[in-house]
Amino acid sequence: MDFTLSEEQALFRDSVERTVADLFPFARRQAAVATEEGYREDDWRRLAGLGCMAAPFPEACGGLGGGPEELMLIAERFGRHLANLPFLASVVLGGHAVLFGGTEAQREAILPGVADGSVKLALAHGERRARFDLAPVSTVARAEDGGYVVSGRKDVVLYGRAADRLVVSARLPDGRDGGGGTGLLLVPGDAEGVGRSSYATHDGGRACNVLLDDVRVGTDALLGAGGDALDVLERVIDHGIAFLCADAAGSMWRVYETTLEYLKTRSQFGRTLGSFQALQHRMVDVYTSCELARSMVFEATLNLGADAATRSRAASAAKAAIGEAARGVCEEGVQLHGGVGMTMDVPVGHHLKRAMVMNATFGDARHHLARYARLGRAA
Amino acid sequence: MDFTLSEEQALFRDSVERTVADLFPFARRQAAVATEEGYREDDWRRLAGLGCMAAPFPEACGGLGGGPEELMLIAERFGRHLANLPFLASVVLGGHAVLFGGTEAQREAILPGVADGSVKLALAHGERRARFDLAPVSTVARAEDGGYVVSGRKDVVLYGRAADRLVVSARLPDGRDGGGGTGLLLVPGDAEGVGRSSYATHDGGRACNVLLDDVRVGTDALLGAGGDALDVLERVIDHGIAFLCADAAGSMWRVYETTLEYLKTRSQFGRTLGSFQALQHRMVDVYTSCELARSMVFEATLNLGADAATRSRAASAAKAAIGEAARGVCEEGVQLHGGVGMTMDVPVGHHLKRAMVMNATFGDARHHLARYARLGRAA
Amino acid sequence: MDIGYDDDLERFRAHVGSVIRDILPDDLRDKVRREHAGLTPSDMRRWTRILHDRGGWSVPGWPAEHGGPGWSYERQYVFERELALNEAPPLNVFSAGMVGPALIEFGARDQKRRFLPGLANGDILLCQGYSEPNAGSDLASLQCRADRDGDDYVVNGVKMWTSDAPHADWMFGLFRTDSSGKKQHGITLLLIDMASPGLTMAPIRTFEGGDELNQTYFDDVRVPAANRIGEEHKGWGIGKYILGMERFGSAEVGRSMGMMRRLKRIAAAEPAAGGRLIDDPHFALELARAEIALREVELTERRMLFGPGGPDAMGFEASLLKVRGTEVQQKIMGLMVEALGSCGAIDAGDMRPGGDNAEPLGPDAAAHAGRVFYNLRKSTIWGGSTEVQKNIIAKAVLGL
Amino acid sequence: MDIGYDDDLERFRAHVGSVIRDILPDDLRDKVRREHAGLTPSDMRRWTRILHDRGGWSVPGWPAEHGGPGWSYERQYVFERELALNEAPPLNVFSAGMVGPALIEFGARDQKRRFLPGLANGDILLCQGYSEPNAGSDLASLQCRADRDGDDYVVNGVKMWTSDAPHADWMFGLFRTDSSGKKQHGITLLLIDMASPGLTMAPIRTFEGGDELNQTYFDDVRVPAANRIGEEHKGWGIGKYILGMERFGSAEVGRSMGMMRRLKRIAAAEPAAGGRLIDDPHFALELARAEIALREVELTERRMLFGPGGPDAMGFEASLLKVRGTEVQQKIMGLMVEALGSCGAIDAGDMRPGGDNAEPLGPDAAAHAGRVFYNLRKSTIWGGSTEVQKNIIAKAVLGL
Repeated sequence: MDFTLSEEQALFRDSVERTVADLFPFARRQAAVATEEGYREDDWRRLAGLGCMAAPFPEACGGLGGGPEELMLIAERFGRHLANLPFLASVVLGGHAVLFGGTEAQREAILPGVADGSVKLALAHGERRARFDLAPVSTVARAEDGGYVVSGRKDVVLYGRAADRLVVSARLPDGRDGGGGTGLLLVPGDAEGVGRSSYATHDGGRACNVLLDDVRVGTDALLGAGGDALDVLERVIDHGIAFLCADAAGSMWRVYETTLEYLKTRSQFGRTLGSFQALQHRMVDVYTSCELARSMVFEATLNLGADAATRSRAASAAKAAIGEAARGVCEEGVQLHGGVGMTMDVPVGHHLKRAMVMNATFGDARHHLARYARLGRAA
Repeated sequence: MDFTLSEEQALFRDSVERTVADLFPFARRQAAVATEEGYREDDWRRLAGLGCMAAPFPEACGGLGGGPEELMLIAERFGRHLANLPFLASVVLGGHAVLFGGTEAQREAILPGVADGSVKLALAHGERRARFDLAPVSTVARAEDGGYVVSGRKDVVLYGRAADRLVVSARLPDGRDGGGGTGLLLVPGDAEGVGRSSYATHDGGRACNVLLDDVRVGTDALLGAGGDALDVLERVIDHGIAFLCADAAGSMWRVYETTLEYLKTRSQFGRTLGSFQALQHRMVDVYTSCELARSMVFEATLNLGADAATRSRAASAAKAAIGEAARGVCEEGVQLHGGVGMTMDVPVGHHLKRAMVMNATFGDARHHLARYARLGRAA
Repeated sequence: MDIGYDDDLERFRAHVGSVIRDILPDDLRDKVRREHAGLTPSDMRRWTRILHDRGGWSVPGWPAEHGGPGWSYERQYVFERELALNEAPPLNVFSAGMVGPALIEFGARDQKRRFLPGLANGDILLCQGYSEPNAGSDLASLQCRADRDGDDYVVNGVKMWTSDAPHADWMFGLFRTDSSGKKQHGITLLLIDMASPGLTMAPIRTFEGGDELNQTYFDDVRVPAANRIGEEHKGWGIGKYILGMERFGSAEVGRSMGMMRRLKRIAAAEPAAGGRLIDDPHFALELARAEIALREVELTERRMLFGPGGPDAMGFEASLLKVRGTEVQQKIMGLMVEALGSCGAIDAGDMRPGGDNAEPLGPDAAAHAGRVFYNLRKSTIWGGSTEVQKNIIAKAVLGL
Repeated sequence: MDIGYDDDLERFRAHVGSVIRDILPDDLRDKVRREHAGLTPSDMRRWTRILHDRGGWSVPGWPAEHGGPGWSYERQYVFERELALNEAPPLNVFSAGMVGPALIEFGARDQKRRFLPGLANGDILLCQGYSEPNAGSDLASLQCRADRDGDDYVVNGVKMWTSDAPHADWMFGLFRTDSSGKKQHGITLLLIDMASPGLTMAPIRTFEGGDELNQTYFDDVRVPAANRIGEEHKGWGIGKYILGMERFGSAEVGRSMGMMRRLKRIAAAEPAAGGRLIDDPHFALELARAEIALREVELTERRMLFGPGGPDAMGFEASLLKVRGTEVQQKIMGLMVEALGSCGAIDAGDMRPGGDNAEPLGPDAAAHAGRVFYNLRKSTIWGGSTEVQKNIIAKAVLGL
């Protein structure tokens, strides 16, 4: 049992905090959200310079040899300051798909660019009809002319338009590995036949639908030695879940702090709001939720290296718990801010949006409670 | 839209209230609970004299021609004063099984005794393996010697040992009505082969397991013209649900009143508890639950005469809502009473027990939410 | 006893329902189906006019002499419910249910003549000038001053959270005319022409992107004393009366019932586990829970409106309808966002027809679910926050 | 970082776990499996003796000179968790975790010699004399008087909610020795021989049928001043210290983990819809929710105990562990009752072997579920009610 950051980690966290706080004061953040891609390339480069993108990758791939703990530290800072960047998309999802799914050659070819921020990836996996289930994939990769022809549609691909390369899940042709499992293919974002219609998510992030209309790629586009990539996807998305949980926890703590500050300063009926016992007890509940969420971030993060069942169960426990808690805390934050909480220029409402988007990404609380129960029965 | 009792109903309610309040002051109630059968035959006769047992039955059967509304008025008073009597078992369940399932001759033969209180019935239907589903019945009625031989086991039969006659559900022999549906049979409580092991329920009521070991009855024991009695059972038990809901609502209001009174008188930290805003807001929630419960009692009660789907949906809505609300209000009541709420001689804990037993009878909130959803999809 | 409509009321319901379906323009119905997203003040003027021309249906509670049909409370209730269930816009509550009745009760003859026809036919839109930057939950501490100067009041100060101020013709507002006594005293109710010199507005954007709210600034705005409703310094009582008039509104049960229908349509269309979302056992249970919670509020509202004494006898216990009704409505809107799965993350701005997003994701009716969900966070804050309502119930009903 | 046990701790866990399984009498384990129903004070004496004889395991935190193994906090934590997971009775927390450490810290040499051996081996059972009829949540307003008379105190008054008073040998209690100053001043901590003349007891029955609670009356009870712990009038600080010593206990995480295991066993055995209850989607979801809620408390407790500074650095934020831990425990017990279906209505009294009920209904392990569920309502009331804990957090942590 060790709940203390190493000295190196603490320094890293502090420098990320300073930089993110510097890049995302609320007004500047809002201006970035209003740009075409929803973030500033300059900001991205500054964080790359700090080693954020390199942090989780092995040194052989241009990384700094960190892992889940470093991702957690970054995510908490992002959530705290409502930072919007294609970090989850490129580093956590795309990067880890290559890291876990690629051959050594692919990892060494692709990851250095991801790690220095010069290349952005995105994971194009979800399809609307599958809702939150990972297994159903209707996008198809046909074998043709010594390569693959990919057709289908992917929905709500996070930062898909900003990506240089898409990691696309598709059903592989029969004959290879017997039944034609699901494979992951690297598709250049500007390949012929790729359509990407981008839109904003509620939290000011970006996503897009990806239409794949007979997109041709070589055999080397297939990540790894082939075989069903569902295990890789589960692992990658559990990393995404842990990242989102840490982001949400950072966001919750900020809502707690700013709401507490508001209650201490705002007066009604001749007293500060914070002197009303009913509000005090509710703030204690908010505080409690934040402490519990912090614990569940550890649960998700520190089990990412465990066996698949333990890892996924921990991720689902955290996603279910923090998903509900983040929404609850942010709703309380808005309510306790009163009318002020309803305004565009006050961050608390934007934290609520972030919580709602977090719940809509990789499965809501009900989905993860059910997954948790299912994995528990299997165990 | 008419939410006013008729003058006659209001008089009836007042006289029931007076009598129940007179018979069930808390200490006297506790003494009755400690008796062998858990109630006093004298009390039963006194309420019979008031017309409580006759209220819901047609005049042709010795009744007073009332119905669900009168049952509701009675139940609310019972819940308020924690009255324990075999009323639900005999009048609502047994009596209405005969009323809805019996032939005219059977009704006129049996119901006058129920209505004047001289005969007690009980419904022996539930079997443990079925949990809360009504349809599965493994008790069997074989045809033999111009009658039936009944074998099986019924669990948690309310006031089964106090009953003169049991209404037993059993699978009928093939050949009659084709597939041998579920029938209801009248079995004398002291018939040979009937075993009844009685025990207390948490709320001080009584129930028993009924063992039926080759119990012989005549063909006239079968209620009605034969045919599947599942519809009758659903209808009878929806009446039971409405009764339990009204009982629980009466209980909730009493908890609200006594807790409010306690908060107004008990001091801590030099102030009455009721002056603490956190407790005020919680008491408002308790009060709100009570008002909503009263509405849902109407929903269940006043839809008992509607078509089966509307009736059952209303009953399930009320059972789910009031089941959760009653438990919540009683738990709050105990908590707000502090240590005093934990003691045997203060009623609030006994109201909590009644709420828990209510939830364990005819299906808990989850069961009824699922039933409600199922009926809604069918509609 | 009867929780439903009797035959007469049922015939009335069928009649007004069929008329509503008849006169409701498609574009308005489509906006209602998008959970009211995009319903503009001019839409409300148009709808008020349509209802007005049908026989004064825009002001169902007003007596015939003022242009209304003079319906009973029961009929008003049924009519408003039918509007919601047929996915029509609601009545203009400021005109029909709040200021109109107050004018009829307290207004001078001349005031009635000047204002009532326009309120009834949609020519006059009102906005409400109650809240201020330092008078929110604690409304009586309002400070916006109206100083008497001859036949006028001279108004100075700021009003906050004024909905649709730029589209309104008149504001009804509470102003401080005397600061010497206790704070509920010395408040006066004025009607102010929004075109008055010295009156300016600045929009307050809400966090979901809405722009209906405003701050309204008064800089020596002259208001004829003839526009005062009731006595000077005695506006607090009338102001509260106006709020209390909203008998059929604050719980928003009708609107929530419409939402619930739409939510079920969406859940029946959304995919889940190879089937429909509505058949997913966990979602179905939440849906059932919300539906039952809504039914509880609906029936409790009926009980309180039509118990002994009728709507006029409703006391402070009615506050629970607002508390619980808004909670349930927020719950339903939350489920609508959740029903959309990962598409629930998408901001509505880009899902409008012609938006960047070529093919709308999720059922079209839910395109605005997210924004409406955020917007409705306000409903537990405004019109007397949940906290204020609980204080009221604790004091007035529970005696604490 | 690591949320789990390192290799050394894991070896320790395996070792103590296997010893516990070895030395745990079957009858005690069976009582624990009935959610502690029927565990008597003499069972606790016996269990304390067994643990004591194993090398002072009854007092795992005590140093060797006082008969304990002197384990580190980590090992104490693991050991207590293993007791619960192996369905053994818990430690005697009054002796091992509260009064013992206080004596070691503040006691006179003679007091240590007189009391510590008996506390360690079970010869001395303690009861707690804090609460009074008018000093519950507001403990500092206690009035039970101890007047100095030569070498004695003379005690008069009433203590309330004294658990297991008739079985206890000594009471540790707070008594008023001075009423002149603020109420936290003038309180003195005394150890009182329960056999003292003038000390009488009356049972308080709890509503589920339990009889562990008592009122304790003092009528000129003479207590030698030698039995005072710490200084006169300065008992409030030590009294609070003793409460605060319960570092590993108040959230009852271990006990709840044991309950959760039993609940899952029951749900796997109970029938539902032709299958098992644990496969019922709705029940499974509630179970998952409770399991995750418990895990949240478990990990938060670990974080707070073993963060920078270790257990001694825990501040008032630890109050949330008690608040949330007891809530979760009540939730689990509620699910256990619900798991039994209609058999959840049956009172335990009649389900004991040999009771009137020929064949117990529902899994035997849950026979006492209802009574334990009711009994555990106390856990959010006593030891600092949830409301008091929230007041503490609001003030000390949030600064409100």
